Amino acid sequence: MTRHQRFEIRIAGFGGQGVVTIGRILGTAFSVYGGQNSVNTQSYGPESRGGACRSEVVVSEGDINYPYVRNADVLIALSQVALDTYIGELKEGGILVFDPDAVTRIPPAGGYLRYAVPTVALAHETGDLKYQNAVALGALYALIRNRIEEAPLVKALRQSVPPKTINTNMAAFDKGKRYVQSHFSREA
Amino acid sequence: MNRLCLNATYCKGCLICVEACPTGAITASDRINSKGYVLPREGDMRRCTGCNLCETVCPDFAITIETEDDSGE
Amino acid sequence: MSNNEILKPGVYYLQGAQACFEGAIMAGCRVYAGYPITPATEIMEHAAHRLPRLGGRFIQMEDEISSASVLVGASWAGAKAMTATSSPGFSLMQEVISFAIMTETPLVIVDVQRPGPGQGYITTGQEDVMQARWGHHGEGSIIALSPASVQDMFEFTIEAFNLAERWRTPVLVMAEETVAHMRERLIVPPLDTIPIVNRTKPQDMGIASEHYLPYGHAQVPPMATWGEGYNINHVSLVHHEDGNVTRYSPTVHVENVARIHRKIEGNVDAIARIETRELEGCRHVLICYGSVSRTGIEAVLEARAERGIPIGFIRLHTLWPFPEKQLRDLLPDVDVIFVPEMNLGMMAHPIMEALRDRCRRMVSIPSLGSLHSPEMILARIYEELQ
Amino acid sequence: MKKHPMLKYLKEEGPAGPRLPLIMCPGCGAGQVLNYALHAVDTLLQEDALRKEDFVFISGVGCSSRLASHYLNFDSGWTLHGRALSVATGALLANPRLRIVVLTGDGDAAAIGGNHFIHTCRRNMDMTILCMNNGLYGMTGGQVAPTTPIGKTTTTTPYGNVEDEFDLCRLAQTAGATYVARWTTAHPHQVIKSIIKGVRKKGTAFIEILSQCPVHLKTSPVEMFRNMKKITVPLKKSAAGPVEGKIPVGEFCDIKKPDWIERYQNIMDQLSE
Repeated sequence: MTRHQRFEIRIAGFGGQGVVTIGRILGTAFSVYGGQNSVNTQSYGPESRGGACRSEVVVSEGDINYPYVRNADVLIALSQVALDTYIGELKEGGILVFDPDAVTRIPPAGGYLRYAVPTVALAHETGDLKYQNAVALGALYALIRNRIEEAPLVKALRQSVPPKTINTNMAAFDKGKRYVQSHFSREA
Repeated sequence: MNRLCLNATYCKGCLICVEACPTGAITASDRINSKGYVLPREGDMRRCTGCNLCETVCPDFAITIETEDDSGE
Repeated sequence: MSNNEILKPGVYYLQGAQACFEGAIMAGCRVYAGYPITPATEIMEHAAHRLPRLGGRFIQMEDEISSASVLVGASWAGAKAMTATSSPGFSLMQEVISFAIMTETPLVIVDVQRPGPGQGYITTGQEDVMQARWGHHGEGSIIALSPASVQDMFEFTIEAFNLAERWRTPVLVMAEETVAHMRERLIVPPLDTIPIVNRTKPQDMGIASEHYLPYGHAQVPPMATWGEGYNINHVSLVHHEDGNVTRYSPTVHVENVARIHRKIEGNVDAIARIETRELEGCRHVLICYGSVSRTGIEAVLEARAERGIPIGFIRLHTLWPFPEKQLRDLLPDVDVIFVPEMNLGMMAHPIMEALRDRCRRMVSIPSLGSLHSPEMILARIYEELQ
Repeated sequence: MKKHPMLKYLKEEGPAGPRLPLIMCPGCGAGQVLNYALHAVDTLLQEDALRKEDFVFISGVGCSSRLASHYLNFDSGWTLHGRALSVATGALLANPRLRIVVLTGDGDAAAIGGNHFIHTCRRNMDMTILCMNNGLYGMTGGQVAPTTPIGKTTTTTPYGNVEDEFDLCRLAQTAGATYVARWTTAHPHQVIKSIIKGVRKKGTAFIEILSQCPVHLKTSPVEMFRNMKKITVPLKKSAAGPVEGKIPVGEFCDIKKPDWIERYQNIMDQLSE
């Protein structure tokens, strides 16, 4: 009974930042267009706005039994509370993407590969705060290119957002991707 | 002159207080706080009559007005 | 079913809640009545969106009691009907479930379990598994399935309708918030490969209305539909095979209720399903159900691979009727039985009763409000066996 | 810095840490209704011979009912969905002097609680019911409610609501409540006055408060608050007949009728002579 490697991504913030949508898009990209198994789950406080909210995607070549993150390879933190809550479960040397305008305190230990991406500012540049999650998705893609191609992600993104916002979402995705590519050296 | 007292922890930037203020004494600030909210701030407080409508309609018990006799005690 | 709104064969990435109702559509469900309750509302919202496109009807009722009651009326008028609720709503539906058992009314109730008692919380749980069996007043039995994946939510809902129609009984899908909210790949097979069962009607057996016994003819009586001239009187008072409730006698009472009971409890082999993995030569076994089985198999595989512990895995697909004989046939003799549940130990009791002379001891591993982590189960296994 | 005067009636924090800010979404009307209720109680405590311990807040389930629980520095009960009025009835039977304020919503009171709602009014049970009507189910994500206008799309009426809505005030009045009023969250002083009247009045006082749900109606709190005046019309102005597309607000009914406790007390008094 072979046991396959798991690749675990966690996105956290507060309700209304599109955290859940990122998870759904990633899962669709991996499992419908990317040929891998994935499980996407989400937590939600009773607060639908302003409360703790996280979305996770566990990816594997084989079956995925335990559906939740055990030892996250990637954490995207869009608020300080989110970082404080989940930084402890990010793998030693894991990838940490955060919004420097929202997240100001990061514990020194952990050896994380840190990527400060101003998702709120870049979203406003694209036209509206609601594109913050597409920016974050683009930034994430630039950091996990060895795990997934761009085409499945783009297909999943287009399929998961209201039709009239597809172009702006794509623009936001590109903004996030290019920001990472330009601000962080290639081998990061 | 009356002063605006705002609890920035409780306030969620709904700005109903600004809408309810009959004289436009308070207004929305121009920056977003760490939670992504736009908070109310003092506008032209000379217009404030101390009617307390802002305090009464606040959904989060976050705003109140300090009048002279409040602060004068 | 040429309606092009039906899900086409292929690969989808759906939430368990959506997969659940897509299964209902496949099974032929065309009436849904429900009431908002976290964490089951997504199923209702999907039904509201999908049903009118399929020539079906959706209604949001004023509460869970009326929602379940709608299913009874719809079923009697010939429709396959379903609702989905969560634990507090499930409590409210118990009287109607009892009613559906006695009147032998096919219907499906999905219970997306959350912690209790009271408001409890809105996350996941398995605290209704005894209520599923014993929540309704009176004797009689019930069928309850336990899905653990998005694919299960699709397939078990189809199975639930088939069982309801086949055995003329209410069927429960004891889901959990974990599985209802999880998104995973759903593979829809070619439609003609999906078995669909419809209730036997008196016409199918050549029984004319004047000879029709609504509760007779067979252990699973054929069921007439309103509006087809069979003058069927649905009654839930103790009754004769023809529905007569006035000529009461203790023997009639026993025959009536015992038949309904035996109809389910006497056909466990045809109804209940168990999944096993790594059982050969195992000295210990982990028995679980629902989403906990996902942590269970992860822990079993790790315990075997990392520490060579001879532990097998059994997953109950069906909670009720409880597959006691099947369990006994599987386990001649083991040392320790581990039973992880998202409650303080419920299915542990029938499991213990079934295997009391087949094991040294049983270890219940409780978790309330969240799914066990693999570490949590492994810690107990290592602690007990090392 | 001066604190909001009604904070003295809230438990800002406890041994397990802070309880505020309130869990409600930004601009939700429920917080305003609580603010108005506390202003009313504040006045009653000053003007009437009432003590804080005489007041009990009872709520059902939903956004409307979420605030009576661990936020209030009062006796309070967060009961089952739709059952607040029955729990309140029980409290009255045990101690008729209690001044009961029920926080409920359109779904909680008129859907799952509908049966208890009409019977409580029929019995004229002495309590003040604050029914926050936001026209949908907020806590569960924006489903249709018995107060959702016909034609409206919600998550469970994706193609438009096919059902007519209740007029909660007519319902309460017809069922027997002796004080019935409707205001909106944009009528703070009127709401406070009605609550004071309701608490002082023997019998069932039903006060419907149209309340905004910015998140599920996808409209800014300010716009919704501003609209409250536009979508309503004072009752006096609509006496001649309903004003198209405007919801009448005001006092629908203010009559005297012995309440349940008083009638039952007569029997108890006779039996004890």
